[in-house]
Amino acid sequence: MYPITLTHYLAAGAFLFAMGVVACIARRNAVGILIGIELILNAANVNLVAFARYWNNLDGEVFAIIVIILAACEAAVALAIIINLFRGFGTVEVDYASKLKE
Amino acid sequence: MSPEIVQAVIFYFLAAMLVVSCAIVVFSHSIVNACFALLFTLLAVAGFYALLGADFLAVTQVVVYVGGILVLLLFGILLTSPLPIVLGVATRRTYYLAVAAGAAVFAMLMIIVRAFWAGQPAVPEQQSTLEALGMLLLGKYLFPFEFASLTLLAALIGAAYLVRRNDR
Amino acid sequence: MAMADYFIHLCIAIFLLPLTAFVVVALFHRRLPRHGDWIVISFMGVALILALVIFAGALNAAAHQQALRQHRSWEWLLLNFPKANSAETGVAGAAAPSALEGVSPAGAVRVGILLDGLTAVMLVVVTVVSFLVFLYSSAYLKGDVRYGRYYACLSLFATSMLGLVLSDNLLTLYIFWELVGFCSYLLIGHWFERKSAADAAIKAFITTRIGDVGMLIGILLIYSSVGSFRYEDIFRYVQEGGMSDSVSILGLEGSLRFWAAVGLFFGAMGKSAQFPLHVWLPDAMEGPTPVSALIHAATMVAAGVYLVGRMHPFFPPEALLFVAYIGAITAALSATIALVMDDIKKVLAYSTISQLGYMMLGLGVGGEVGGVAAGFLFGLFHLTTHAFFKAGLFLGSGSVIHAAHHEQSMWQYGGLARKLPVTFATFLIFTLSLCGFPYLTSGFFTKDGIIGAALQFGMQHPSHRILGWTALGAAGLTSFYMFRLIFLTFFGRPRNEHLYHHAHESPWAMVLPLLVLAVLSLGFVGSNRTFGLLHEDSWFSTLVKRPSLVAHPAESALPAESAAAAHGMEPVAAEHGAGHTADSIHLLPEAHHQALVGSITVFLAGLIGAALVYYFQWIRADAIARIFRPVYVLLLNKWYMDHLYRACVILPYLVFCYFIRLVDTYVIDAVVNFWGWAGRAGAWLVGRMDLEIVDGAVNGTAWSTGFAGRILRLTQTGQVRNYILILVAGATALLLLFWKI
Amino acid sequence: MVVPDSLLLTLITFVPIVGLLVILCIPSRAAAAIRWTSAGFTGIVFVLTCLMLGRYFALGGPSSGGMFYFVVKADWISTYHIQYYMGADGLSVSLIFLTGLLSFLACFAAFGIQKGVKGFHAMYQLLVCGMMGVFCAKDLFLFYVFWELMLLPMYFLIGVWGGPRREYAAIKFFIYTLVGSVLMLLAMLALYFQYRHTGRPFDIDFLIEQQPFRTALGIQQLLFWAFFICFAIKIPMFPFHTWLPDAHVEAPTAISVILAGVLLKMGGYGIFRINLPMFMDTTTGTTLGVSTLYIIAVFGLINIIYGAFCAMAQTDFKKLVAYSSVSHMGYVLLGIAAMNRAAVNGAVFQMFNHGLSSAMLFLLVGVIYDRAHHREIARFGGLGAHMPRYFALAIIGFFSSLGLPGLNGFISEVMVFLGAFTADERILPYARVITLMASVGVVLTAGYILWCMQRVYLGELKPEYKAFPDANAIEIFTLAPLAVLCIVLGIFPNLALRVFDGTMVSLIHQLYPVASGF
Repeated sequence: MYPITLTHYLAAGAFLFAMGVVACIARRNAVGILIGIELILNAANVNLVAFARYWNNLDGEVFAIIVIILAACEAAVALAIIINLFRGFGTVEVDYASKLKE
Repeated sequence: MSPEIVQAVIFYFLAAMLVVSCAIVVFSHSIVNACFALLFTLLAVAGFYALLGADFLAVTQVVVYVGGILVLLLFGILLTSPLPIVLGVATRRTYYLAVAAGAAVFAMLMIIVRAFWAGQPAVPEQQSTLEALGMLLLGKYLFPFEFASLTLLAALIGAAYLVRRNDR
Repeated sequence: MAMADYFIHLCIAIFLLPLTAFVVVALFHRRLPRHGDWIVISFMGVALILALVIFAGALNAAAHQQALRQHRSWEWLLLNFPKANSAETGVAGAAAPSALEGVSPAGAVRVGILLDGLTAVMLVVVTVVSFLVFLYSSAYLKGDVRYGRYYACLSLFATSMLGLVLSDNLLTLYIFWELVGFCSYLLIGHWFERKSAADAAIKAFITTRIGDVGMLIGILLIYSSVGSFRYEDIFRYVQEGGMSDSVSILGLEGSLRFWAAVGLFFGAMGKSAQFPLHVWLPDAMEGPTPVSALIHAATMVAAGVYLVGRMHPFFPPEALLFVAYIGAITAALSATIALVMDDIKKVLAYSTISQLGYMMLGLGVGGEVGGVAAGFLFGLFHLTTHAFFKAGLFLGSGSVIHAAHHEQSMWQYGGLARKLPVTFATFLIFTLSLCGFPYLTSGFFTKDGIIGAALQFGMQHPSHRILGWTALGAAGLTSFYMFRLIFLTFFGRPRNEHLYHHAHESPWAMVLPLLVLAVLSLGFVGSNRTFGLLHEDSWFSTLVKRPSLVAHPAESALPAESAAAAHGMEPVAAEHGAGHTADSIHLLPEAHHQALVGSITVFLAGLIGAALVYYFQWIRADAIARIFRPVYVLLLNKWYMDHLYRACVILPYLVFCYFIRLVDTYVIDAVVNFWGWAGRAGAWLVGRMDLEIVDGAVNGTAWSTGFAGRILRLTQTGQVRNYILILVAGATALLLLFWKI
Repeated sequence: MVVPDSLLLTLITFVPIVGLLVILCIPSRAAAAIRWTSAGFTGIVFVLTCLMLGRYFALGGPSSGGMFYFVVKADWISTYHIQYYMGADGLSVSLIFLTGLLSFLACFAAFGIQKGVKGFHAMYQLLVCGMMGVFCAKDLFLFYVFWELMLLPMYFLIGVWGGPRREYAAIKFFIYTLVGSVLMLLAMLALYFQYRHTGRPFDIDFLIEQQPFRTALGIQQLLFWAFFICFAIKIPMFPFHTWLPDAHVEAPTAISVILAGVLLKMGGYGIFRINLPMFMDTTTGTTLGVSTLYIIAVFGLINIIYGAFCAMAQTDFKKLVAYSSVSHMGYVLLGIAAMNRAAVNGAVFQMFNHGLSSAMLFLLVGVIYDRAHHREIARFGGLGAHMPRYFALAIIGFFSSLGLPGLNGFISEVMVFLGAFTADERILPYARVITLMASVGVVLTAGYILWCMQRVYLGELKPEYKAFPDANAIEIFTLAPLAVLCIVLGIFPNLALRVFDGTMVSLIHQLYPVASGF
């Protein structure tokens, strides 16, 4: 059995990232897209922390904390927008919203 | 069991949890289900952090993501989706496209990862980084940290302003 | 010398008095009683007294066999390299500035005041004429709309003119030279509501400025060789053999000194209205008549003569010959035009040009090498006497015009002698002086001296005999047209009864200057003390000496003539002993007699001719005009000089300007605009590609065609998934491209 | 001293930013308050520049031989070795003073603007900051930043508050300047990568000391011309001049004043500050086998003559003045090329004088444009008699531009002529021929200026202008100081010459060391 190396964590991050991309593309619901973005951010965080450990340099972890903070901001604002969107259009389907714009 | 084995076991367990929960998050027809699955994904990531010795981050992950963002998302879903809660996955064609794109991204990232970081030695056993992290955050990175907190504050105020019911 | 500082301070005071008056009047003339004319006049009066003090001092010094020569200078303008470096870095070919008085150790150009006999004389001329004209103007321009401005300009003019004669260097001379031109511009255009006046002002400024370019080039040449502007430095440099390098311009070979001198003379030609740059002066008569008297008869136009006189030692013989010929041509040409002019001021203007030509001729033949010393002296002397009687003539004509309610055509006058007795009497004196009435008038002596010098020059250099004869002929013409003027204006039957009826003698402020000038035009001014002609020095020749640069008098540079000159001169000089050396101011007896007889003869001939035609009317003027019609038309059109300039200079110039403008707009700017257009076209093309190819490849569906048109809208579809897909596809493509899996 | 020396330049540069913030805080309704605040802040800047001039003399600047004063130096972006490095020598001091004066006076000329007062004055303050910064900066990157900073407000000031074709003019100005900036940026990058390892790649002092690419003259020449074209566009040198007439014609009066009075000087300043000392081998050597200075002199000659011809043919009053700027800036190029004390001092003095006289001319045009709302020269006539005070100022302005002795323009022109004519043939080949040809410009200048004056001011008063009032107090206030300076500097030119003479002499000695035999 191989020991757990950096590559493993990076693979996990890559998987998370790919799934985030799929969610962003496949979901029509705005909340779904938001979830996808959260996944992508988490993927980045996993990589950051893994690298930080590997290089024994805590800067990566600081970055991860800041990413989490920004994710929180983003979630708050995005949900506010989604709610407004819902109020305006009665739906949170992004395609519909974009069609209205024309 | 040697620590490596324990570590490996925990890692693979977390990885399995991640894969399954992630799949549900992405492919589930119900947005609520997706949200709950996201809980496990996030927990898995928190586990990774703990495994990597980033205990503070693990805790933060749980508190902020699970306790904050996820709840926020659920509220968002409940507030916006009329029952029955359907999820909106796009047309079948888009769906396939999405999966293909995801696969491509994954493949691509894996290629890069293997090209650069294959065969690295095992990640060493870690001590807690809490103290060092604290020093960093309130020392070298004080300004970005404070700035981030300011951003958070601004975002919260902005969000509150945005969802304020318009009386007109 | 004890009086040194004292005189220099007087000079400064003379300069500053009108300057102060100018500043005060220019700023406050609206608030001052009578627009402040009394300030200008009284300040000028004080300056006049100071000038007379200096003049008396100079005469006194001359009586004690001393020459007045004082100098004071100040640092003014940083130009040269500081002395410490000058030896190494100095300008090519320049003498070490340490030897130059006109440059300070710090490398600044020094400018200052040079007071010598010539300056003293010029100071008196300028202040006397200025004062009288200022006084005269107070009556002539009474009630004018821009009375205050007029006096401010006059004052500025006096300042500049005094500065010009006080300068000890070419740079400040050039500055004041331009400033007097500027004042002339303002004053010619005094009544600028009249288009003709505005046109004349511009013409005067531009024409003289063309000459000034030549002068500037001359100054540049001198400065680049000498490294200083001061007369002294220049003379010394030339004396040491500087500026003798041969330079060929337009196929003409000449020394650097020659070209510099010609350049300077170009400036003089512009300012002193010498052929072919004389065309502005007749038009300048659009200005008020006192202005014509002051600027365009007595002082400013004489500045060119003054310049040649001041720089006379610098002029090599070839350049002086050029000066002499230009002077002779000008004298004759303008005299012919004056014959047919009807406007009283135009006649006087052409007469002025003609007399300026005489002065140039005198200076031209007065060269130190192979020339006639008397020519130099009488050239400048004629400047002095001419200033008085020509100013008088203009003021007199102003009196007539004033009386005739600004009618200027002589054919509207007639018989005015009875109505304007004082004007007539003084006018007659001025005319006689101009025409050279023997012995009783100042003009006779000086003009006779010039003619004599020209004749003597012809004797020494037989191929240049024509100069003397031209001068004599022009004198006859002068006599004719001046008496034509007199007869038409003051004699005969009034041709315009109404005008005649209303004519009246001018007020005292106008008459008094006439009387003063009349006195100054009498013979004693031009004569020597004993009234025995030219046997002893006149006051002028005791004050003004021709500066000498030549160490060895036998050296003559006049090509081809040098041998003849040497042979022509020496025996004669030997014959007449010590009194007639090459440097003597006295003429040879032959030349003197020829000039005397000749000028009296032509004077009488002109007088009689004019009387026959215009007084007795035995010969009808129109009959002559009919017989010599082509000549008459030629003269009436002023030798077609104006037409020539308009057709050959002004018109092509304007056409070229518009051509350049077209080039600028349609060639150079068009290139710029083309690039702008090309950029836009490129952007459009890229936009199209984005629309048709990139987008089509991604979606492949029909709706993309619905977005034909703007790229901007296309990118804002809100389809997040499309962006991500494109991103992924692009990243994959890049990876495949570069990774070579 | 009230202000410490090291703070002076910083204050001069950034006081306008404070002004900008203050103006932004004033509600747009209070137009008068905004105008006076703007004037107040430019006034403060002007007072500071006067203070600086005084300190410069007090510190012995004129006799120091090109030392820099008021130096302030601090790290700014240390990763790229970019410093906040400012300092002023005689050249900077004189131009900073000019900028202070003109921005103060032009602010009053902008009082007539009614539309978007707040925006205008905010932009104006930013512009002042940029201009000052350019003249103060001693770090190449800082220089570039200010250079670009000034571009932005200028674009908006022309594009929003300009005449009918303002968008076209603004974009043309912007693109032209941007092209130049790009060249400068590329050259700066080349310098950066060459000297990154030394840790001072943008320090102008250091670069001058190093003489970049001494051993690779081809590259040095490339850099020289990249910088030169950037500055030549600003000057503006033929054939890069066509933005100028459009920008001038469309810009509001105050901006035309700044444009002609200050912006054009930046080109000359840049050449003196960067081109000549930094690339000495190219300056004193050849480009493509032709003497570099000779090329500059020929373009200067073309500017003089070509600008004069173009000006003569213009029908628009402002365009005429704009082309006269082209002609006058040619003297600057000619002076630069001749490279001796008289010529270089003359060139700097010409920049200063042109700043005064062209500012006056644009203000003068502005005065009648405000009344007549058109600028067709042919439609004017007889204004001189009708507006005597204005006419008196106009005479001084126009004749200063014409180069009448006794006014400042003459001194600088004659210095350039004298310098260029006496230039060493080894330094500037055919110097005499070029100077002789350029001297024709004197007549051409007289031609177009007098003709223009005649058509506008002389002749009979056209009836439609009967109601025009004479210049009012504000107009006189803006014009009179310039007129007085024109006269004073015409009579006592050493007042100005002493400020930058030492700097210029040391520059020349730097380029042509005494020992080299020139």
